Amino acid sequence: MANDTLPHWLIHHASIQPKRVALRHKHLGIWHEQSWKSLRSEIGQLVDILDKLGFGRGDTLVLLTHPRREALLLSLAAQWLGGIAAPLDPSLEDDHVALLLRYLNPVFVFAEGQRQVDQTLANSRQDVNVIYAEDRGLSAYPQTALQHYAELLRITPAASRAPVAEAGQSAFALYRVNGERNVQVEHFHHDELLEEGRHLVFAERLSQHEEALAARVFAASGHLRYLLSPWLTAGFTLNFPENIATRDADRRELGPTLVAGTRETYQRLESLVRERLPVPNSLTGRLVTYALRADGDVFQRFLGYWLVKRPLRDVIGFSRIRVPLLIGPALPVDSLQFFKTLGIHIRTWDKVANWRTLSTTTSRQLPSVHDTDVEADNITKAS
Amino acid sequence: MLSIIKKPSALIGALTLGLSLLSGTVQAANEQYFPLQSYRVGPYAAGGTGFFGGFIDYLQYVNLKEGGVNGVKFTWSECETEYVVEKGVECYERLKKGLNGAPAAATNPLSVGIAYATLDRSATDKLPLITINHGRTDSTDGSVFPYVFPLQLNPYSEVSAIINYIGDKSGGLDKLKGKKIVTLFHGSPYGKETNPILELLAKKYGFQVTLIEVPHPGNEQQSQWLNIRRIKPDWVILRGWGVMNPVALKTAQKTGFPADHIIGNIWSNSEEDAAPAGAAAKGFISITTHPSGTNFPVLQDIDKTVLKAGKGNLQDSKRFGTVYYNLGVVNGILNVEAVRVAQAKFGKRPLTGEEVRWGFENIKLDDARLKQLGAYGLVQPLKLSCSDHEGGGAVRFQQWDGKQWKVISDWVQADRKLLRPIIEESSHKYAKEKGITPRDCSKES
Amino acid sequence: MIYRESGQFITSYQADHRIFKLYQQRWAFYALLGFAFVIVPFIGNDYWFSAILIPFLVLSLAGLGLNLLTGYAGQISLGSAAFMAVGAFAAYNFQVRIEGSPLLVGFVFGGVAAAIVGVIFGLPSLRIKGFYLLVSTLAAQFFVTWVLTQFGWFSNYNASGVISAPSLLILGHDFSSPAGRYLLTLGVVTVLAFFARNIVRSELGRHWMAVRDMDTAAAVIGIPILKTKLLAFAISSFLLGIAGALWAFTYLGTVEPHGFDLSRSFQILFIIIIGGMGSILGNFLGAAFIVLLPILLSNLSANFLAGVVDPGQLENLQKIIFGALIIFFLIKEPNGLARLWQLFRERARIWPLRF
Amino acid sequence: MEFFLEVLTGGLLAGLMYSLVAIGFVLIYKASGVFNFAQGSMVLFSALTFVSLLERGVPFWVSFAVTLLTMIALAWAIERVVLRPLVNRPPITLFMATLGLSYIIEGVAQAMWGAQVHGLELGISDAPLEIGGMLLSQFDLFSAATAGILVLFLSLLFNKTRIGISLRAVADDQLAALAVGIKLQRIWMIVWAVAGFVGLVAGLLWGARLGVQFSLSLVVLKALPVLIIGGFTSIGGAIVGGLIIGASEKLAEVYLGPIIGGGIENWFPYVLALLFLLVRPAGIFGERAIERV
Amino acid sequence: MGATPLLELQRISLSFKGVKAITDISFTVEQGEICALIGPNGAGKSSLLNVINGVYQPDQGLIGFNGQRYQKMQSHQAAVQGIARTFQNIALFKGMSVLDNVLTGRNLKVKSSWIEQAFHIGRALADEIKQRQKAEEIIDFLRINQWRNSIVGTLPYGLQKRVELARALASEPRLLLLDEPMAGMNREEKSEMSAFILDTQREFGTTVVLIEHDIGVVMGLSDHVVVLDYGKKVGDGTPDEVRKSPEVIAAYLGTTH
Repeated sequence: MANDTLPHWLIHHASIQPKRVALRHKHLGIWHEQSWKSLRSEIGQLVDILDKLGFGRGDTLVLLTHPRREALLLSLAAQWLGGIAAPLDPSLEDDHVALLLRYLNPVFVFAEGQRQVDQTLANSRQDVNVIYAEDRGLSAYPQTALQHYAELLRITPAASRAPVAEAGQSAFALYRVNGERNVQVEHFHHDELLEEGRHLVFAERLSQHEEALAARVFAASGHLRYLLSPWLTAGFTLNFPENIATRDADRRELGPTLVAGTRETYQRLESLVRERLPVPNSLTGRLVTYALRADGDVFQRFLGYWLVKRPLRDVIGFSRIRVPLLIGPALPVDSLQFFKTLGIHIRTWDKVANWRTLSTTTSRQLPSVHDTDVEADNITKAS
Repeated sequence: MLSIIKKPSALIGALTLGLSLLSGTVQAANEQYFPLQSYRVGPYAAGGTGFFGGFIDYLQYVNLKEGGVNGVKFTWSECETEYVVEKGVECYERLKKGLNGAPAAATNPLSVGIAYATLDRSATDKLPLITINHGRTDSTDGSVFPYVFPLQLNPYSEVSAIINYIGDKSGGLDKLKGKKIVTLFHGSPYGKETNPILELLAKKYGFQVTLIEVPHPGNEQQSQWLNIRRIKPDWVILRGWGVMNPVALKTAQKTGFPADHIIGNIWSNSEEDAAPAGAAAKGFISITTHPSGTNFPVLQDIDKTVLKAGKGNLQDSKRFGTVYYNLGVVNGILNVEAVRVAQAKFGKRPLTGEEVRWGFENIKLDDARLKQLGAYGLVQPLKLSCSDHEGGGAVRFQQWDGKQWKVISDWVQADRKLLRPIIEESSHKYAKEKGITPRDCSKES
Repeated sequence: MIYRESGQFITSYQADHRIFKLYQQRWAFYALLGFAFVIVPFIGNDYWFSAILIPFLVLSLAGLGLNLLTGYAGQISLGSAAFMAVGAFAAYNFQVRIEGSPLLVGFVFGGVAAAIVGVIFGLPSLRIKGFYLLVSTLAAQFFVTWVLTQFGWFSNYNASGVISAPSLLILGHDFSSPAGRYLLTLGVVTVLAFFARNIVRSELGRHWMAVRDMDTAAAVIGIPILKTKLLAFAISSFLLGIAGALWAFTYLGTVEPHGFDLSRSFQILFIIIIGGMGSILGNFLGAAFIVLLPILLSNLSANFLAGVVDPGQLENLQKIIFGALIIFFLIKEPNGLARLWQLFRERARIWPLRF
Repeated sequence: MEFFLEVLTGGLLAGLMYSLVAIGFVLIYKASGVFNFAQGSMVLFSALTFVSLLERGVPFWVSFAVTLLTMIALAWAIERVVLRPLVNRPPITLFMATLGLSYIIEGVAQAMWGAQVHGLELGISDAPLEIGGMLLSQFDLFSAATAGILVLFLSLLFNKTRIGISLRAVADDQLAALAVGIKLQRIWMIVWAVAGFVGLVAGLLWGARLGVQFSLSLVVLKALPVLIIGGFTSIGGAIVGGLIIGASEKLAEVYLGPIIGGGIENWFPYVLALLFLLVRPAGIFGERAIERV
Repeated sequence: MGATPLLELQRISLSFKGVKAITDISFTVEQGEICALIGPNGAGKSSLLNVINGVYQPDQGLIGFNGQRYQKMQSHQAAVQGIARTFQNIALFKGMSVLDNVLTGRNLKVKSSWIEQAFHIGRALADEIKQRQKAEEIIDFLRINQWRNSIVGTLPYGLQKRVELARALASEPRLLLLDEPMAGMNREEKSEMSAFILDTQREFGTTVVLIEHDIGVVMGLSDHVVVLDYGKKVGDGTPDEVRKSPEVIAAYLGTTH
């Protein structure tokens, strides 16, 4: 259908469930919530802002940022105007970022903080428009090119117009630098993404009551790539923890039902738990090993669940988990087994298209669209 | 709404402190129970061990000799209070319901603090509170205090008897005019109780009285006795308690005041009050409602049937016949007599507190009855009634000869006619404050 | 460990300010209150009310008062019994002298009077610190008991200087039955505990803790040391005053100044040492310990060792056990039972992990 | 006027009796910074042990020696069981520990020797002496003399002997003393033993005055104001403090008492100590701790 | 020199019972400037800081702050005027959590009275939320959100230094006095703390006077350096001027003069 685009789905949810919480992020000690309705009105303002800056159909908005709320909204605003969002991973080495920026020579850039702004100004044209989120240390910068996200919102009146995007258009362009230092690009069209999202929603029966938490190790691209479409199709709540250091505590507070993470996320969690479990030969240690044994009788299972498994799931924040997704390379078998004993059945992202993982750690040669290669195959086997 | 709470259903009420349920099986015993809020430790242990020793020995004696009263044996259990008010209240609440089915007859705390705290409860629980020789003076008026019995002597009679004694020692009450008397009292409600009466008697007989307070615990009295040296009184009335008494006698000797002109009140009259002062106590006079020593038939009988049989409660047998021990025996005699009188009216079975109360109010101990009990000379003739819960009001005087007390006077009666209006005025003020309607004693008896 | 925490998150600072952040804790607390206010009056008997529950509640309130002063504001005091005495006598005089005055107003009046006396004896705390402050509160202890026995006016010229409780009538309901007295005490203590908890978590509570931890630093950042210390004495004495009034009216019925002597002050100090300095829950644990242990021991002896050991020796044994426990607590867990409970809760929260 | 003199000297002599107890406090506070509230029960325990032995026919000096040994054993036990685990805890905790300790000692004393009142005769007749129209009690003079001898003995011990020097070193700075190699535990044990001895002497004198019984331990309340005025750390201060408190207490009771109602001996010393504190917040001889920011 | 200086010390001298700690020191600190006090140990740096915020009262000399003259500055007065400080050996409230410590730093900003807070009436709740909001911003600014609820006594040394800075910043001071903020820190912690101090000056425009021994840090961080030696001022100017001046070198290389 014509308007099978991300912005249209946003409008769809804003109309049928305006009051439900769309986004929640922890900041300054408490969880700030934003409903679909207010999300729609904020994006409406961003659309106006981009429009005033001259952003039009086919233009590209480069996003140099960690996963954050503002990046998500600006991407949707760009797509609203028929443009393309191009998230770059800020944790790449500086020269890669510089190379990509010079290659793209972008007119419109969203830079997260002072460091990203420096990288942008050093490698962009004179009349680049830069929007930044954290104003820390930027007060002394020349104010001409830079626009503060919050400041812009404050001075822009509410506005709303129909989205211009079409289903077949490219929503995201992911630029990468390969081994031989030349840049590849890969486009994702609205309908493809939504199709993939619908597939997941159908496969995992996701409802609007899910609480999704994306692991921080993801680059912004990973977030947008994997969670944006299911979020917009199912209409559940997307949560962002406060920062890297507090993610375990935040996860426990939130108790997500949907988690998308890479092999590293789950292995880090497993090692954290194993390291802190009681020493095996101690009294509590024997109780825990007894409880975690897989082959016990009914009584052992009952005791194991109530005394160890259930509290352990609560401590790592997985009490309410229903859809633990793994993206990218498979988990080793003993890790899978470890989580299985806790009743957490990790499932790999069931791929529609055989796109390789686009997380930071595995930059491989990028094939043209639709063909497969060895590495992709083992994903199918493992699931 | 709250009235229904007053009577929580008995079935649920049985859920008392788990431990107390374990106190033995419940059989319908034919026994009369005495709860004992005793204190054998702490600053006043001497008084406690003596009194409760005597009281228990007498109950034991009645059980062994006559098998109780008309077949109803006596049982008792002790609960340590260490002379502390909260512990006394806790013991009262725990023991008031009786022991293994035997109903409680009366409580004998022998402590001013505990008596005050359990006064109101005794009325609501209908359990007589016996404060022999102490307690609230206005509780003598039975119409306002039906359940309180300051047996034999209340504080006002005590002072008036002492004044009468001083009067006849100096050749007649009229000779008191111009004499100087000092009262050294313990800094507590017990100590202060008699001050108004002394001032009244001073106005009546024209002698000059000075009230000197000794702050608790009274282990340093130099300044008080220097004051006394300045006033140079003829007599000093010592209204003391505990460590204050020996220290008073020692300091008196230090400041050159003759011990034989110091008169101790009913709670400064035991061996433990005089002995620690050693030589300084020689000649010290004190009042008593019961002479010490053992040459009374009832005591010799107790010695034979109880002590020789090894059933005596005293740890230190030398204390047999001391002032506190004999007070315990006298208290036993009066409690048992009350039970006997009540049984005559209500039947020969374990009695409730209410019935024993009637018994106490109708005690009539004349010389003949005292001879029967073998307590002639040990207990003064007593006649209680609805309006008079004191009954006696007479005391004898004894002198410490360095080793023991020697009785040096016959019964000296207090001026009860003078004291009655004061007592009634105070008891009616209490009644108004608490909203109690006094009983009409004329109809009773 | 027992209940699940995840899924309950704070979305506003107001929510973060509540006592119990998890609904399970809130429900447990409401259940406890419900049990105490509704069920206990029906299942308890006289012995439980007047010998265990009422003294426990009154001593908890007294402990709470002293804890605000010593546990939170760091000013040591051995005069708590004197402030209780002032509260009791002031409440009594208010009842007797002003006909038909409501009982609760009498309690508040007692509290205010104690607060004023508390501030007077708190003034020296501005110049002297630490042990020397003991003297000022000890002076209060001896001076107040002396004044109350010396001048008859305070006890309405009662011959023996004793005050007896007026009839416990509130809005027509008679609270004089044991269950009624228990309910009255419980109501007053719950309200004041809530009031104290609010203060301790508010700005004033932080000022107290700042003065306790390092008063020179507190002065430098602008905390008014004078006002903070005097408020500590005032509010602490207010609570102690009301505790004194409850002690006289709902517990004993008649009380003499000698009943609020130095050993009472020591008893309240022990309550907050064993219960836990600087905690609200600690006072209730400490009071329960101080009230229940002696009764437990004497009941134990009455039932099992009746013949073997005479009550006197048992009393000594109890004194020794008491002293030993105090030293044990000071060595093992200086922050008392409340800290033990908190440690248990912290460890249970991350069970089965170790840290 | 001569009566005033008599009250004054009586007060001074009584003050010396208070100093006897206060010295026990000062010793322990100087060496270990512990405000030992159990000194009162140590006085009771030593007197009770002595008099119980005496009554069981043990000769005077033998029972004195045996009691001294028990006090040393008690000191060893206190140091081992209570002080060692509580080392470098805040003074408030140590103060509360001694509260617990006083309960234990009183409990043990009564459990062992019973709670009866014992008369104690030291062979000093208490008949008053007529000196210049004033009545002075022989007993008080004797106890004043003992106090004097005791102070002499202690100052000798402190200043001349080797133990004394290490005692003073520990008093100044425990860490420095440790660094120099002074065995801290041993010093504490000695100090508590000496305090036990002082407690015994005070116990005998006080016991003779008011009979050996439970309320002997309340004498500690008399010693507290003496310490406040004299400062916690000087024996001389304890003596001077005792004299001031004793004299002022008696004069106040005799002259001020009748005016405002008598029985003021309980609180008057504390109010006096309070006034002193407001002027010198660390007592006459005590040094004021300088607050390092 | 622009408008009147924020802080002006005129001929300050201070002595403890005859021992001269500071003799006749005068210098000015401009609004929004980072001024470093350097000099060998015992040069009187800490004492001068204590004079500025009223912990010690100078024997003579005047303290000019924000246009007003003070003969004897009291510490409470200094706090109200907007002078906050950290201490050489950390003066945090060990028994309280990090959040409580920072909230206590804001005590001069609290409007509602203790009665309102006790009964949750009137301005109490709005006030509490506003203070909490401000405190959280400072906690976020200094990146200590992870330790928000832990008790200060349990935190490592470097972190406690940061919490103390947070508490000082919480009172939104005009002048911030830092007594060796980077003592005992490793290289990485020092650069982090310097970044925080620079951010403080830039974000909040706070004037900073700090005592620091690490000359590298001082030169990189401060706009104005004052050198003290034996209680006397021996150097006053920009970092470069001071580096070259002979008296400073003499003081540092220890040549007697």
